[in-house]
Amino acid sequence: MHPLWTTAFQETWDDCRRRYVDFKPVGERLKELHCQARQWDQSESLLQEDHLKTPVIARQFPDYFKRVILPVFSQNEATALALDEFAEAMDQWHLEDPGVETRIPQWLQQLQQQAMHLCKPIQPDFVTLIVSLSLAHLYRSIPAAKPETPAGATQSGVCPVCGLPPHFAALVETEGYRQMECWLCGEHWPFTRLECPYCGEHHPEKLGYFTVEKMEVCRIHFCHSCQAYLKVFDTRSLALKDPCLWVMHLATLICDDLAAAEGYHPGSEMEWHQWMVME
Amino acid sequence: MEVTRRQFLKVSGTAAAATTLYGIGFREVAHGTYRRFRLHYAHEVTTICPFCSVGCGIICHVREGQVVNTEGDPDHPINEGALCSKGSSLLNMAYVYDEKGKPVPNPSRVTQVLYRRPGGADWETVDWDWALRTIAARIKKTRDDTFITQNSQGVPVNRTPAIAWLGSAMCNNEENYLFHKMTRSLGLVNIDHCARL
Amino acid sequence: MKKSILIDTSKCMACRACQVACKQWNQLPADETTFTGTYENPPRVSPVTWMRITFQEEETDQGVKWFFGNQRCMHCTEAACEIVCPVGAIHHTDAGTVDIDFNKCIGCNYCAANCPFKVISFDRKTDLPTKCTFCYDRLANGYQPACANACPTGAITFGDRGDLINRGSRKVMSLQEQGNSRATLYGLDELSGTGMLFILEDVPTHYYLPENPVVSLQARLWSLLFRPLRIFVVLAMGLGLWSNYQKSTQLKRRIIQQEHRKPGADESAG
Amino acid sequence: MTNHWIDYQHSDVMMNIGLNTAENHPVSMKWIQKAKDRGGKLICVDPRFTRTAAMSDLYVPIRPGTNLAFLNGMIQYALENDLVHHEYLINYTNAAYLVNEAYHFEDGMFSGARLMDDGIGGEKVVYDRTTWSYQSDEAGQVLSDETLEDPRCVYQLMKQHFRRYDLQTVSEIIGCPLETLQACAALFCSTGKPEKAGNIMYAMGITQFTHGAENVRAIAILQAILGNMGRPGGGVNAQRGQSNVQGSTDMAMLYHIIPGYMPVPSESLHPTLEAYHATSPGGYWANRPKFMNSLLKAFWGEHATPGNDYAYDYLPKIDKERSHIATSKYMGDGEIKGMVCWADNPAVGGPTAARKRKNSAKLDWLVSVDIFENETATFWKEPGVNPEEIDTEVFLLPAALHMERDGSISNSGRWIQWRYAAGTPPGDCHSDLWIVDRLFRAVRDAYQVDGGVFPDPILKMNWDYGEDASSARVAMEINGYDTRTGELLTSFAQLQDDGSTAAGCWIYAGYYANEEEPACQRRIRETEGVGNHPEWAYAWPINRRILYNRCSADPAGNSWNPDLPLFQWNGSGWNRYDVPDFNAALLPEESARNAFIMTGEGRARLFSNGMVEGPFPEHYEPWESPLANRVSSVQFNPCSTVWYPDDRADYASGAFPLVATTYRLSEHYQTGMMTRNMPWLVETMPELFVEISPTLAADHGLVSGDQVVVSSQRGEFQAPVCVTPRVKSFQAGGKTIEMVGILWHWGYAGLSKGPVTNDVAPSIGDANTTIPEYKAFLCQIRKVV
Repeated sequence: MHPLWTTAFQETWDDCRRRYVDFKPVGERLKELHCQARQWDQSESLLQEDHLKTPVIARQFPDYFKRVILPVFSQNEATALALDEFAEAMDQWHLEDPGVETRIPQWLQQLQQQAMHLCKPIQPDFVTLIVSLSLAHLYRSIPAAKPETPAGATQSGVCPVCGLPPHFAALVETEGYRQMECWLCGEHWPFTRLECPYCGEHHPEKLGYFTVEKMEVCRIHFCHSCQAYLKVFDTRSLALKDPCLWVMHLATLICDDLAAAEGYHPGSEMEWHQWMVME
Repeated sequence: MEVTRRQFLKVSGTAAAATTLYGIGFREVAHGTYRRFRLHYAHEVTTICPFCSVGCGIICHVREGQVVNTEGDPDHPINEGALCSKGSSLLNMAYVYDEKGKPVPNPSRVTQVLYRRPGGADWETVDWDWALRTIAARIKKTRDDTFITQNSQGVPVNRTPAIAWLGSAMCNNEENYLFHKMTRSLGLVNIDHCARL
Repeated sequence: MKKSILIDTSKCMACRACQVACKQWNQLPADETTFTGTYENPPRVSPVTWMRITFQEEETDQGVKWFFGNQRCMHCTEAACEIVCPVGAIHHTDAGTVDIDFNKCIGCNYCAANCPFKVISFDRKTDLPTKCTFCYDRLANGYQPACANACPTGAITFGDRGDLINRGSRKVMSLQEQGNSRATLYGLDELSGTGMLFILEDVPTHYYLPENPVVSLQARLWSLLFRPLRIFVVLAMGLGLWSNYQKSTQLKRRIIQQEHRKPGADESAG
Repeated sequence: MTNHWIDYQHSDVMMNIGLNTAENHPVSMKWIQKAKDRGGKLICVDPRFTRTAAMSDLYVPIRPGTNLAFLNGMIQYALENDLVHHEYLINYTNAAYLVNEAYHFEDGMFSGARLMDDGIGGEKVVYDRTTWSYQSDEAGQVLSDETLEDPRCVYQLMKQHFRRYDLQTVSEIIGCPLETLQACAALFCSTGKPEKAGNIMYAMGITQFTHGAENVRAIAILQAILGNMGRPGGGVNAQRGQSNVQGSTDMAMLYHIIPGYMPVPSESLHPTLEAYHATSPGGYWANRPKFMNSLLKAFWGEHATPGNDYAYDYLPKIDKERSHIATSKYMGDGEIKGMVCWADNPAVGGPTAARKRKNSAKLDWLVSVDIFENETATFWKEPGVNPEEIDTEVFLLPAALHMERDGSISNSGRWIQWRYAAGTPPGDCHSDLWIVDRLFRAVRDAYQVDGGVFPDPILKMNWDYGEDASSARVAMEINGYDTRTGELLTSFAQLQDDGSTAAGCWIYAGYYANEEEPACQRRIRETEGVGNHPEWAYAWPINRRILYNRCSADPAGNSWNPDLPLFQWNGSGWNRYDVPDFNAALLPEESARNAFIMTGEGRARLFSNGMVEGPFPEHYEPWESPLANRVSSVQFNPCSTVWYPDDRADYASGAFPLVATTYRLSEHYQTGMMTRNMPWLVETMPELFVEISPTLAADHGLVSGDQVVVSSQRGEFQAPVCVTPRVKSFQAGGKTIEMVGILWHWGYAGLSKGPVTNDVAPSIGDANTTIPEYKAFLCQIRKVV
């Protein structure tokens, strides 16, 4: 396993624990980690696409984690033990158990030792998925971790709390306001509909979106002047109480893939498409 | 975009789906490779409602040169996404729904240049060039026949009282400005429109 | 969990966007209507009009009052149509809405006759009862009903019954504080709770709603009498009608059955 | 509108007079509801109980045609009970000015009345307005008495003039119970207090009378004495009916003006350019020469030189009144040979529409540009008309939908907003811009090839907008540019009269000031402020959202309403939320002296010589009225031109005892051309109907749904009747007067057909603007048995 994996991850984790208040370095750090992960050799992906068949319900991400990620790691019972521990820790997050904060780092330590013995190399993007999912979940479940949104930060193209460009947004209420959601800290902030959040382009002929047939809920908004795309979910007509955009993003990873095929790069630079099977 | 009922009935029934992901067509997608999916490109354009003069913002979704959906513009400070019944039925001016629920262009719209011969009982369709040339000839003939360059006191007046012009509150500012430039260049004085009607 | 629609008549300005949206979603053609003396059109609920806005003008001591009502199937818990249906074709779905199973229906029209709100209309062409389905096909796929989606002033809202009851009673309390003693939350306890909840500013009759709707006595008697004999009755009637079934309504029923009955087992368009 | 839609949220009391907001401007109810949520009150003044009345806090019934008596009653109530805003009155209005000794008023007529020939064989009063002026000392300084005691000061003259409009008399004229009138007066005049803001919204129910312009004058006076002008939540707000009627009026599609509200050159008043400049009024209008020369430069480019008076003679000079009623009369007399009609439907919308359709038959040719086949273009297909007898040549050109073309439109709040083209129009349809561009180029080519009479204005016209006309290039010409460098102007202050600048419409300067980021395409909502959204689109003039906004603060610079400060002097400058309507560099006391920059005096004119009927609003009955005028012996507005004298019904003959008024529905739009072709809207309102009261229905033995024939002196039509308690009879002038409500959306073309009801409307117009009197005339109904 690449030695860089352990030190980079450990620093990020300590960074985040020590300085909850100022998130920006954590975001940068994570992106760095993510880029480094991409340079590894990319052999056959661990995650077959039928893993995505089992549906995931909002607020039941831990359950998804156990049924999808767990089997992937369970070829080696040593990692299975670490992942069970993590899965159990995830469950407690929902019980808001005060002690959870200490238990997760222990899991990470164990995963790092176990990672050494994994027989198959992990796909780099899959690492990104694991890291961002676990951090995002951590930030969202511990309210103290996230400072309030600075006032007046309404029309910013990046998350007002952690400074990361968003990856997905939702159209909310019956009027259809566009509400960005930060993939890392789950912060919501409003953004006008006809403007590219990444480069500020607002001429209509430069903007557009495409949808995949039978999946019209997810629109891929692209901008010709910066070739970036943003995933927008039209959750207005769904009768869901408060849809978890993370889960919808997982369910529509095919769109990220198609956007990459159409030549657009994600504005949030979180590359998702490599680990999908591509014939 | 809201899918029509026809697409629903073809693929789904009434049993309650166990989980939400069914709702967004997840399963079938996972099977196939991505090449079989048909992408529908569209872009959003803002316009202002053509009915009353509150000036509500509307977002039109345009796919392949055709407006496929209109909705209130949530970012517009006056209507903040809301529309009245006329505003929300704007799409019906362009498309009406036949009984199978498929949008068809509104049949009562005039889409050809129509001409009625003096004493004729019905319209004939003509082409643009002929129509424009003939109307220009009519304007020129009427203007030249009735043009007054000076009035009795010798003041240059340069007008023709024989052509009336009704501009419009349904046209844009730039169009109304060109109407005005054209009427004054021809020397017309009988100018009015539905603000006074 | 039980779903409901809350209709706040104090916010309704009778622009009829809901009436148009209902027709657009259910692909119902326009009624041939003529002027009947009031702004109300079409004049009654019919096989092609499943819900409509009612206009009621009242001369009161503080001057003229104009009440805008909303007439549609109430999806009652104690549904007279369900009780009185001889073949049990009408049933409650898991979301709490009242649904008609066109397979079992023999077209006897007892439900239309006994509905206390007179909102089930019999379709001569297909010999089947038609009524508002609470957009059950949209609900099953996670969508809210078409009328709630279209209402510009937020007078029609959809959601879980509990939330709507709280919101409704809070609004009724505020109306009563403003001196309107007749404001009520209709549908809370009528027929032990109906799917449609109304915030009314005056007596229900001004909104074409009966004072206290109840399942009529003979309807109860009829179902008591015939329930034990049901198997026999069904068999007899079924046999007698079976030949008729083949002849005239075979094709029609299959189409309707495909639209209303087939479970959504696999994917559906988002 | 002096304010705008979002500003309604700050109003404490809103008077909705001559207007049906809930049905015709539904989304504006959102902002009225916000004001009501803050404790604001809505008064609805209307002959009928409409959906707006259902949502209002106080409903005041009023007999059609008596709005002026009601408004004068409000002014009288404010003056008698001293509810006026004194500091505002003395500093920002001409209440303290002393009026010319020769001015006097008795029995309905002002001083300087002269009976003159009205150019069509009749007579009307044309006032000599010299006596409507102020007393001034030899140095030309206007005399004034700040204590408002001097009997010749405007304030005392107003008290004397409006004394006859006490609420008891007014309640007998307008047929409304006295208590309701007193409640309305007390409620609205409570906005005279400095921190309160009152808002008056009106529409065609105020303007469509022979004294329509005086109605608006009375509203302006009431708002001025209560101190409601120029501040958030106040103002005189006309809710206009069509999406770009404000823009088409700014671009002067009217016979008497040219773009920017400058008068059209008249052969008698402005023979030469100097004479035109000499008649520029005072105040900011003194810059009119700059605006006029820039317009001529925009029209004729380099051919407009100081040498030839900037091609002033290329502009036609007007001889007499050529409004819509006049034009249809001249068409009947055979003077007019051809008509070009853009998206207009006078055959259904015009007054006495039947005569209009007959006159159309006298045309040689008619061009109509529309989305649907409208009644004006198919007057020869009307039932009961023999097409062979009509030898008018008709061209119907297919236009694109509003959303299929780009360009800017202005809403009531003077916001100029850009529309982007959505999709391509089907078949041969084109945008009106494309059509008028190609039409002009065809006429220019015809003159280039065959010459003709005086072709110079056409051949020398500055008209080059590319192969397919681009609205952006037209917009830049309207916006104005420096003729030497071609650089776009950002404000009309940069306009010069030496030909160095060109601007199509001076009030629009700055709306398209730069090509990539034009101001009218901006979409930035404000994060804090009073709801003016200064960076959303562009409001003419120079993005000022509330006009006369110097009056939102007292002369010392403190905002009248401390917790809603539009302008607040902070010792060295202004804390502001809007573009100032005054010179912000001056100290507050100096800029307070010129709060109304467009008038010569710099003050609001309570006493004004601008109107043809008189310096103060005086109530006259409509042209056809059931009652004699209660306040004076002058029955009907003496200054209005009577086009068709024998069209007038005489009430005494008893043939037409009922008062009729026309209005609209929320499900249909104007002449119904657009909405009568949509099946679901037709289903909600399938047929025309007329509304009458239960008492009138009882007299004629009518039940809702019966067919009746509604007839007037000019024509008749048949329709079902709707008997409703929302329409009531009026107890006025000792009589019981019944009313008939008439809709006018139907015609013989389109999916849902019906009779044209404007056949019964009179062809008589307002004295200042000749807008037809649709809202009050006499008619009769009879049951079809």
